[in-house]
Formats: sequence, C-alpha cells, structure tokens
Amino acid sequence: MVKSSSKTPDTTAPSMAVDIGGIRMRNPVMVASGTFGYGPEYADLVDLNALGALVVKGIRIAPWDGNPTPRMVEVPGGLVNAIGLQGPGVDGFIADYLPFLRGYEVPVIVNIWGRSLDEYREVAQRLDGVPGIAGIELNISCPNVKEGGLAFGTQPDMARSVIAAVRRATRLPLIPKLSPNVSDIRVFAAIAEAEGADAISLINSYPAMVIDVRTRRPVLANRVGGLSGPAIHPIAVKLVWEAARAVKIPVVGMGGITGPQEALEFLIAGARAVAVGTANFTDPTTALRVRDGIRDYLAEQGMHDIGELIGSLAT
Amino acid sequence: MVKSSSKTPDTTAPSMAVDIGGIRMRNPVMVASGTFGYGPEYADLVDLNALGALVVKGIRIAPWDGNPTPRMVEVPGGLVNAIGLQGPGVDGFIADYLPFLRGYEVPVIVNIWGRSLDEYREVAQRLDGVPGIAGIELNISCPNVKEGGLAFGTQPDMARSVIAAVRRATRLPLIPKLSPNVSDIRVFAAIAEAEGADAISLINSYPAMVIDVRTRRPVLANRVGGLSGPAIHPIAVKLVWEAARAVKIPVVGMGGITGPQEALEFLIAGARAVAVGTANFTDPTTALRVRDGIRDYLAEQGMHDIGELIGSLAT
Amino acid sequence: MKVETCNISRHETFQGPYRRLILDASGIGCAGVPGQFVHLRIPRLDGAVLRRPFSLYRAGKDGIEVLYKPVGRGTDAMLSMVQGDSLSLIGPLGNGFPVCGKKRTPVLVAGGYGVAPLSFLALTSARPGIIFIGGARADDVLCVDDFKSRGWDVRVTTEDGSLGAKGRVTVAIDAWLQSPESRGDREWYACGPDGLLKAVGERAAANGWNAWLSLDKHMGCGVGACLACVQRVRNADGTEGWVRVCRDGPVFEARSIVW
Amino acid sequence: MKVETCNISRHETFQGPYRRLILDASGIGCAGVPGQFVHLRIPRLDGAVLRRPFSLYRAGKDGIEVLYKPVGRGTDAMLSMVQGDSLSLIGPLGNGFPVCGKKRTPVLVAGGYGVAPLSFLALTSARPGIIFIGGARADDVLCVDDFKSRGWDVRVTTEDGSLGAKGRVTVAIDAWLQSPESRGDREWYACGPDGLLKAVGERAAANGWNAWLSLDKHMGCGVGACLACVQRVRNADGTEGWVRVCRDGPVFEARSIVW
Ligand SMILES: Cc1cc2nc3c(=O)[nH]c(=O)nc-3n(C[C@H](O)[C@H](O)[C@H](O)COP(=O)(O)OP(=O)(O)OC[C@H]3O[C@@H](n4cnc5c(N)ncnc54)[C@H](O)[C@@H]3O)c2cc1C
Ligand SMILES: Cc1cc2nc3c(=O)[nH]c(=O)nc-3n(C[C@H](O)[C@H](O)[C@H](O)COP(=O)(O)OP(=O)(O)OC[C@H]3O[C@@H](n4cnc5c(N)ncnc54)[C@H](O)[C@@H]3O)c2cc1C
Ligand SMILES: Cc1cc2nc3c(=O)[nH]c(=O)nc-3n(C[C@H](O)[C@H](O)[C@H](O)COP(=O)(O)O)c2cc1C
Ligand SMILES: Cc1cc2nc3c(=O)[nH]c(=O)nc-3n(C[C@H](O)[C@H](O)[C@H](O)COP(=O)(O)O)c2cc1C
Ligand code: FES
Ligand code: FES
Repeated sequence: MVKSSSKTPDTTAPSMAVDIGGIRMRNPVMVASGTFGYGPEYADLVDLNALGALVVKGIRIAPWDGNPTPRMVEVPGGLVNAIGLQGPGVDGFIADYLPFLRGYEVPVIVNIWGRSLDEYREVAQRLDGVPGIAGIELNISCPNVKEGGLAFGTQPDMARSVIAAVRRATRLPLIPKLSPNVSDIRVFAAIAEAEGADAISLINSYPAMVIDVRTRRPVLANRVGGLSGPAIHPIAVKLVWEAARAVKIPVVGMGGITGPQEALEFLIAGARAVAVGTANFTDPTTALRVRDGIRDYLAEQGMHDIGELIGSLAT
Repeated sequence: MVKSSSKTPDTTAPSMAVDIGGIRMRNPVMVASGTFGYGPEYADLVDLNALGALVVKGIRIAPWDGNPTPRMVEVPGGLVNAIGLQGPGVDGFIADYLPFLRGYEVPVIVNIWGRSLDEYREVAQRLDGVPGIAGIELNISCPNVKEGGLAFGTQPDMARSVIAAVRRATRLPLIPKLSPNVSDIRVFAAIAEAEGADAISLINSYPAMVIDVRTRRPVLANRVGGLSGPAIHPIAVKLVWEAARAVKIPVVGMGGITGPQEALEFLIAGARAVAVGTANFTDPTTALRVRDGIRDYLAEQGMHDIGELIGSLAT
Repeated sequence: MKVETCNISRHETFQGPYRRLILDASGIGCAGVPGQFVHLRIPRLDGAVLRRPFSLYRAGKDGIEVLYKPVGRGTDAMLSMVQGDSLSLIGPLGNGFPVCGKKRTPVLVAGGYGVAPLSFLALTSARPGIIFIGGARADDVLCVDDFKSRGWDVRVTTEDGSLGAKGRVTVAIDAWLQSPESRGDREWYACGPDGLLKAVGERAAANGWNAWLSLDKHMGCGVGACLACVQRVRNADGTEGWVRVCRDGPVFEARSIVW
Repeated sequence: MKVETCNISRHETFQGPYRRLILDASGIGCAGVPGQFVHLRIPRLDGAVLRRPFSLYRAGKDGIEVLYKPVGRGTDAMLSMVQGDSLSLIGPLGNGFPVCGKKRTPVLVAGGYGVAPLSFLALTSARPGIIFIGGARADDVLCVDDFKSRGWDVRVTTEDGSLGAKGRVTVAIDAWLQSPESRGDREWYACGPDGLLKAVGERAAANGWNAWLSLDKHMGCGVGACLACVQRVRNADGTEGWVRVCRDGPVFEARSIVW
C-alpha cells in the first residue's frame, strides 16, 4: 500500500472496452441501425450510456418518405421489413436529434445512404466536423430502396467507388456495412479495407418476400423486404467469420442476436463488436443483457480482456 | 346416361398434374434431394407413389465418403448440415437402389454432382438411357464440398460450362439446381435456360456456421454447412419469384416448406412444382399433407387446375 | 413508458370469443390513460420476434386489463396463458384520447375490440354521451353495461341483426344524424376497423366536429423507432407526411388522416 | 417402422433428474425389441425441425416407456408435457441387441440413461448375468431393482462414491476381470457414453468376446435417409466406411468400430 489513494483494482471484472476504427466503446455491444430510431425513442427504457455505441436509422442528404405500408411482417424466427429508409434527412437529423444525443456519452454512429455517388458524398461531407458524431456507417446494402442501396453493395466496382468517394469526403471513422447478398463476402471486405475504411459491419437484412396466400398478394407494399432476426444468425456467423479473416480492420457482427450466446459466436468468429437489431423490438433491454452475459462469460472463462475472446475460434 | 360404363367425373377434384420439363407428375409435390435418401428409407412411412417425384441424394461418378461428423446441428427454425454428399456413386446407385425404385411409378430424379466438368459429364452420360430414371437434377450449389459444388453455382461462366456439358451428355430432362448464394438469381436462371435446361430448381441450403461457445469450436466438423428449414423460406420465395419471371422453363421451388402454406407461396410466386426437404425429418408425411392442402386450397378457391394457381401473384 | 414484468392475475372469457386479461402491472397501471396501449410479449410464442399491441381497457394502481379476441398466431397462443404466468409489457404507449371540450357531448363509435378503450374513456368522462357499438354478431357487441350503468345512451347494431338494429354501425349513426337529437356541439371518438373510422371521420367533418380516431396498424417496436406503423397524414401546411401510430398516435384527428 | 400418434399415459419422476414417459403407442409397442428406439417429436418445441431419439425402456401391447434426462433445449421442453398430451413417434427404429449366445453369460455395462435399453434386454434375457452400472452420482444409477429382482448380479460404481464403489465403471469391470469369477464364455452389451463403450470394447476384444455397443449419435431423420448419424467402421475386408447408427445400428459389435 504505497499510494493510499490508489483504487483497489477490481481484478475480477474483465475489461470490455473495444476500439472500432478509432471509436472507443465501453463495451462491444451496439444497437443496429433502423432498430433503435435516433435515440429518444428508447431512452425511457434503456440507459443509452450503457450501450457500446448507438447507430441511428439510415439518413440521406434530404428527407425521405420511404415505402408505403404494410412495411413489416413477422415470419418464423424473424421479420421481413421494407421501411424503405424513411428519414428526416441529414439536416433534420442534426437539428432535431443530435442535440438530444449530445446529452449522452454514448458514441453516436450515423448510418448514411444515397441514391447516387454524389448523394453519398454530400451527406458524408455534411456530417464531417459536426460535434457529437463518432463515426459513419455507410449503408451500401439496404434491400428496400430501388435506387442505390443494394446495387452499391453487390457489385465490386460500385462498392469500391462509393467507399472511396465517402472516404475522401470525411475524416470521421468510416464503417461500410456490407451486403450479405454476395457470393464471396471477402471480396467486399477487402475492397473496404483497401479504400481506407476503418472498420466494416455486417450483415444487413437478407432480401426476402412473404406472400399472403389468401389474397395472393405480397404482404409488403414494397413486395420484397429484408429478413432479419434469429433466422439469419447462422448465415451471419459464417460471413463474419470469413470477413474477419480477410481483413485487418475491425469487424462489427450482427444478425439475429437475441442474447449473449449469439453475440459470443460473433466475437469468437472474429467480430470486435456486435450490434443488436430486431431483438430490440422483442426486448428493449437485449443489448444490456448481452453486455452482462459477455462479461459473465469472460469471467467464467478466466479471461481478463475481451481481446482474448475476439477471434478465438479454434478450427 | 348414354354410356352406362362411363365413370361420373368428380367435378370437384381439381387437377393437380404438372409437367416439369417433360417429367409428368401426378401432383406438384416432390421430396428434395438429400432429405429422403434413395427411397427405401421412408418407404415404410410414405406411399412413394403419392409423391409428385422423388429426388434422390446427390451422387457422383464414384462412391464418396462425405465429411467427418458432426454433420448436422439444429438451429432456431432450421438446421445446418454438412453431410458432404456421401454416396454410393452412380454404379452403386444403379445396382443397389434403382431396382427397388423401379417397383414404383413415382418419377425418380437423380441429383448429380462432380468435382470437375468431366465428372459431371460422366455421371450424366452413365445415367442416360438407364431405365427408371425420369430426369437429372444438376447440383451446382452444394455448400458442403470443397471441390466443385458451390463454385459451379456462383460463377456465371462455370455455371454455363457445366450446364452445357451435362446437356450434351444426356437426353434426360435436365434440372440445374441453383445456388441461393448469388447477388442476382436471374442471371443463373437465364444461363440455365439458354444452355438448354428443361427446368430449374431452387434453393439449395444457405452457407452458414454454428459455433459452440463453450468449446469455442465450430459445431460441425466441416466448420461450415448449409442452412435449411423454415428460416430460409422468405429468402427462397423471393428468389423463386425472381427466377420464375426471368425464364420460361418451369421452376421447382423449395426451402422451408413445412405445410401447404409455404408450398402455396412458391406456387403463387411462379413455381410449377415444389419440394419438401428438412420437414421430412420433422414429419415424414409432410409431402402428403402439402399435396392434400394444395388440393383443398384449389377447391376452396374454385380453381379446377393447379395451372390457375401457378404464378398467380397479383403485384 | 417502462418495461414491466408482471403476472397474470386473471384470464377469463369475457364474451363469446373475447377474453379479458388482468395483469398486476401497477407501474403501467398508474400511468395509463384511455387511448393508450401496452405492447405485450406473448409467453411461449417461440420464434416470434414481435410483441402485440393491446389497448388499455382498464388501468389503475392494481394493474391493467385488456380485452382481446384470438385472430391469429399470437392471440391464439395467448389463449393458453394462465393465472400466475409472468409476462413482459411495455407501456403505457402512445397518447390517450384528448379530453372532450367543456361544452361538448362525447359521441363514441366502436367496432369489435375497439369498444375497450372507449369504455375506459367513458369511465373517466366528465359526463355521459352517446355510444354506437357495431359488430358482426351479438357476440361482438361488448361492454354495453359498462356504458349503460354510467348513463350513456347505447345504440347497438349488428350486421346479422342478432342484437340491436340490423346493419352496419353507420346505419345507426346516419339515422341519428338525421334526427333532431343529434344537434348540438359534439366531439367524436372512434375505435374500430379502418372503414368505420373513415366513415366516422367523414360524418364528423361534414358537421365541423372533431373526431378522434384510434388507429390500428401493424406494429414493430411500439415506441417510435422502427417506422413500421406509419400513417399518411396531411400537415397543417397542406403537405403530406407520415406519422407513427405508436408514438404520435394511436389517436389522430380525422381531418388529418389521408386514407 | 411406422409413424404413430399417441397419448401420454403417464409422465413422472423416475429418479433424481430422470423422468419416465409412458406412451400408449401400441403399434410400436408390439413391434419393439430391446435396443431399438423411437424418434419422438416434442410437442410445443416451436422452431425445432428435428425429433429426438430415445431407447425403448419397455415395449408391449399397451405401448412403450422411455426414460430420459433433461440435458438441453428439447429434453427440457419435454418436462412440460403432461398426461393426455398427444405426440408423434416414429418407431421402432434400428436393430435390437442380438440374442446372447446359448452357452454364454451376458455381461451388461451401462452409463446414465444407457441402463434403459439394457433393463429391457434383461427382461427378455434367457438367463441372468452381471451388470455394471456407472454414474456420476447415486442419482444416475437407475433400475438397480429391475435387475436384482430378476436375479442379476449388479455392480454399482459412482464417480463421487455416493453409491457402490467409487470411481468409473471401468474400475469395477477391471477388478472383476482380474478375479476368477470372470472366467467363462461371455457376451457383452453396453450402452452409455462413447468413452465407456470404447473401454468395454477394448476389454471384450482382449478376451475374444463379442461386445454389442449401442451408440449415441446426433440424429436427423432417424430412418437412414440423411446420413447425419454415421459412424466410422472397419469392414470385413479391412476397408473403412460409414454405417448409419439409426438404421444399421444403433448396436454394433465393438471390433468393427473405428473410434
Ligand atoms: C394500438 C392498438 C391497439 C390494439 N388493441 C387491441 C385490443 O385491445 N384488443 C384486441 O383484441 N386487439 C387489439 N389490437 C389488435 C391486435 O394487436 C392484433 O389483433 C394482434 O396483434 C394480432 O396478432 P396475431 O399474432 O394473433 O395475428 P397475426 O395476424 O397472426 O399477426 C401477425 C402480425 O400481424 C400483426 N397484426 C395482425 N393483425 C393486426 C391488427 N389488427 N393490428 C395490429 N397488428 C396486427 C401482429 O402484431 C403480428 O405482427 C390493437 C392494435 C393496435 C395497433
Ligand atoms: C439411439 C439413441 C437412443 C437414445 N436414448 C436415450 C434415452 O433412452 N434416454 C435419454 O435420456 N436420452 C437418450 N438419447 C439421447 C437423447 O436423444 C438426447 O439427450 C437428446 O436428443 C438431447 O436433446 P436436447 O434437445 O435436450 O439437447 P440439445 O443438446 O439441446 O440438442 C440439440 C441437438 O443435438 C442432438 N443431441 C444432443 N445430445 C444428443 C445425444 N446425446 N445423442 C443424440 N443426439 C443428441 C439433439 O437431438 C438435437 O438435434 C438417445 C440417443 C440416441 C442416438
Ligand atoms: C426495421 C428495420 C429497419 C432497418 N433499417 C436499417 C437502416 O436504416 N440502415 C441499415 O444499415 N440497416 C437497417 N436495418 C438492418 C439492421 O441494422 C441489421 O443489419 C439487420 O436487421 C440484422 O440484424 P438483426 O437480425 O439483429 O435485426 C434495419 C433492420 C430492421 C429490422
Ligand atoms: C441433410 C440434407 C442433405 C442434403 N443433401 C443434398 C444433396 O445431396 N443434393 C442437393 O442438391 N441438395 C441437398 N440438400 C438440400 C435440399 O435438397 C434442399 O434444397 C434444401 O434443404 C432446402 O429445402 P428445405 O428447407 O425444405 O430443407 C440437402 C439438405 C439437407 C437438409
Ligand atoms: S411500431 Fe415501430 S415506429 Fe411504430
Ligand atoms: S439420422 Fe438420418 S441417417 Fe441416421
């Protein structure tokens, strides 16, 4: 006891902090874009500061109406949504939501999209230097808008140009969100890394369709939508595992997390952080349960730092 | 009552017969390759003649050992398998199983695969003219073998060459089975049609992975496997819908059928027949339930022929 | 708004296919007002990722009550819930009905389970008014006594004529609107299928009255985050846009709705 | 082999965590012999696509019985099944144990639930023999009386010493093998974890005895169609290959197994 003022370190609590391309998070559990609004919606139910990071709903350069309704349908083990990226636009976001979010310490990651290369670039530029934004998640994988969206995420050349353009437009940490709808995810992971992305995230929801056999019509007004939830989890684990081995930049894993178990799979497969999406609807406290469960797992396994777990898959 | 011997036609029973690229089936409900063995396995439980068609487990030119165990793991809404195409080889199949199958009237479709173009061609050649075989399903989409398999199904050039080669090697109805693991299924459907395929079938199981968080190892010995079952159904419907609009040849839809409902979705989306896979394990009588359910639906809707249902999606 | 784990105090047949579910959710109960709803996680509905929304039929310090009818996978599974089962609620959600203007008489219109929030509203209403209840069959006409015992004028219609007047609820409304008794300053409140809401809104608007419609949209999150439940509305400036039924509603003034 | 929908006649605690399930599946009951199993579809296990295999503990014209222990999602869900519940079985599946050679004495070795098929075997055995039952704790040592009442010599071991000798079942087997009483012509039957089966096989082979091992492999179809449950074996001609535990087994002679 040399220095009486020193705190006794809690040797049993493993360190959960991670760094995702320059974004420092207290723990690796984020909430996924489009499933947590812009923050205020869940603020009564969840301590936002307890999240690793908060990724807001996708925004573009101007307000966007999204798709007609119905926009969501439940299926066994998940849901199919075709919201179509309704949002207030980047200025609306900055004016209406960012002040609220600045009241919290949680890193805020803005999910952005555009209908053209220019739009992508503009929205990134507009966010650059705005206080209260920790990073940009670049959505090149939304199955629910006709323009841009998925096309950017499934064609290597288009992915390359949009990532390069946005990279030049911002100094913020940049996280392209890859589409699962490709034959070889490693190609797109490598493109992101080569173009200067700070991290990658995956997977977005998976293109899908539900038909009402009574009316013989698609249930969703947009006809097709994106499948998310437990149903896609084993697909996501495989893609995260492949992507994590293909690049050195951090990987954020998501798809079907409902509790610590699925999050641990992603981390073991090589993800440095994870995001909870659909499960927020089922149980808004999922991210907190996941965080606590990971901590307990580390303690049980005698691990002192989350880093020991990440990518620890024995094959 | 002019002819007293004439049977009174049952005007209420809708016609269920379909023609899949020259294979005439009494009803549109097949059983999917790999989930029904070679026929004898389920013969005690299911009247094989009540099936629209029976697709046997994938075979290649010579016997094949498949993957080490564990080969299968259940996940929410499905299972992930990595059998790895274990089989007796084409001669073993002809000697050991075909005589049994010849005792039935059900059309037998042989699912074939190879590790090279030559192997594919050889096995097709070997089957050509063998009595008791109604058609060939060309598996270019198996996620569970390192050689060939998936690569043939996700690269347009390779898909084209293998379909063309097999087409030249056989006069049997040829049904390439497409991989879901592509960005645009229409490309592969069109290739199949252009190369002279008589029909296409989709989807195969979806590449996936399950990790045991206790041991931090993949559960399957092969590490990755294919996800099948209800979890993939909304994905399959979307792909079948797209494929059916891209080609004129018949489409066989599968993925996650557990009862009439999911089968009807495929038919409405444009499939001319459907196949029951994983659900055979849950309930061996699924195909019969599906057949009866489709018939009841047609009757309820006042349809006289399954043709009125096929592709009837209103969008 | 909170997440509350509660127990089922009672679960019983209410009338015909309708069930009454009494939950000891006192936190939500104390805060809830008529027109608000809870988002209920159905126990043992494996593979389900979504909760189901139900209007408050009653709310107070002892907890809450909802009335529901089995109409699908989720509500069917609810039938097997038993006293003592634990379940998770999010609530109270949405905005309640606005209070009826001082000099106005409330006119209520309900279809099916839509009577539940209106019965709760009547309980807290400063004075009784008139309620039109419509249903397919007598079984679908709920809570008549709730209103009668508080002095409300109850007008029942059923499509098959098994109770009250035969026909749709609009038949009764239109007859009433023709009659002199309908004169005066009214404030309308309605909950039921879209067709009913639209019809009520048109009639109210024609007379320059407010009509507060409680909308029923398929919901994801229930809190305003997912944008699944949106309804097209006309803004004050004449432009059109979306509102979230779960957070901005479920109650909207009829003239703002773009059907 | 058939698919049979049956009802639960009784479902009760057997011992410690083990449960006994009595099913009125008379079709399967009449056909079933020791060593065979049923593939059971667990009711209300939504999202599950696979059945679960269980050995016949008893089978007869009234139906069948199985003993099981909750060890995972499926068997946990089985705990909530109640008398009268209906469920679907496929069975009887696999091949039973071969009959013990005329001049040989049966030696049985069981671990955990593995005692269930062996108890059924003992019931039909021409003459009693010796049975080694091993378990982690006293709770895991089942059916001792089944054997004792039929004149079998029962040797119990538990890893924690709470019942019988302390240690693994091999400790008791090895002690017995050292003793003169083990001499004679024996036929071995074992069911339990792989380690136990392997140990039994080695000891039997060393003495030139047959050992019939009932294997436990994760199963898909249960009928031989999916090739999930395969076990590596040595063929008569020295080559190696797969057999299907569900259809070609679950009982195999120890010397054929490639561990
Ligand atoms: C604000 C609000 C209050 C409600 N209050 C009541 C009430 O007090 N009593 C009552 O019986 N019902 C009420 N409903 C309707 C009730 O939520 C649905 O009947 C229920 O969700 C149907 O679920 P299901 O799984 O049985 O039906 P399914 O049709 O199998 O459901 C599938 C999906 O559709 C959604 N869905 C289906 N029908 C409706 C519907 N009419 N409205 C919204 N979502 C639907 C479900 O939430 C689910 O996501 C209310 C709905 C809303 C929006
Ligand atoms: C021929 C045979 C006879 C059996 N007889 C009995 C018996 O009489 N009593 C009894 O208690 N148990 C018996 N078992 C084991 C029993 O089938 C498993 O305990 C059960 O399947 C576990 O299911 P779960 O969902 O609870 O476990 P989970 O681990 O959650 O199951 C997940 C998956 O793994 C499979 N699985 C898990 N453990 C096993 C295992 N040990 N063997 C086979 N599959 C497994 C399940 O079928 C399922 O597909 C037998 C197994 C076999 C192969
Ligand atoms: C209703 C809904 C809206 C979504 N909106 C977006 C979005 O705006 N931008 C985006 O990149 N991903 C969006 N996603 C995808 C999720 O962020 C996530 O990648 C996907 O749902 C998989 O995770 P999950 O299975 O945990 O939900 C949305 C998902 C849902 C369900
Ligand atoms: C255990 C198993 C084995 C399979 N083997 C084959 C195969 O040999 N050849 C093939 O083309 N598809 C094979 N499949 C894929 C199925 O035929 C089918 O395409 C897929 O499982 C999707 O249908 P389902 O969801 O109804 O199972 C296999 C699937 C399973 C589950
Ligand atoms: S239900 Fe999610 S915004 Fe209304
Ligand atoms: S479980 Fe399918 S072959 Fe044995």
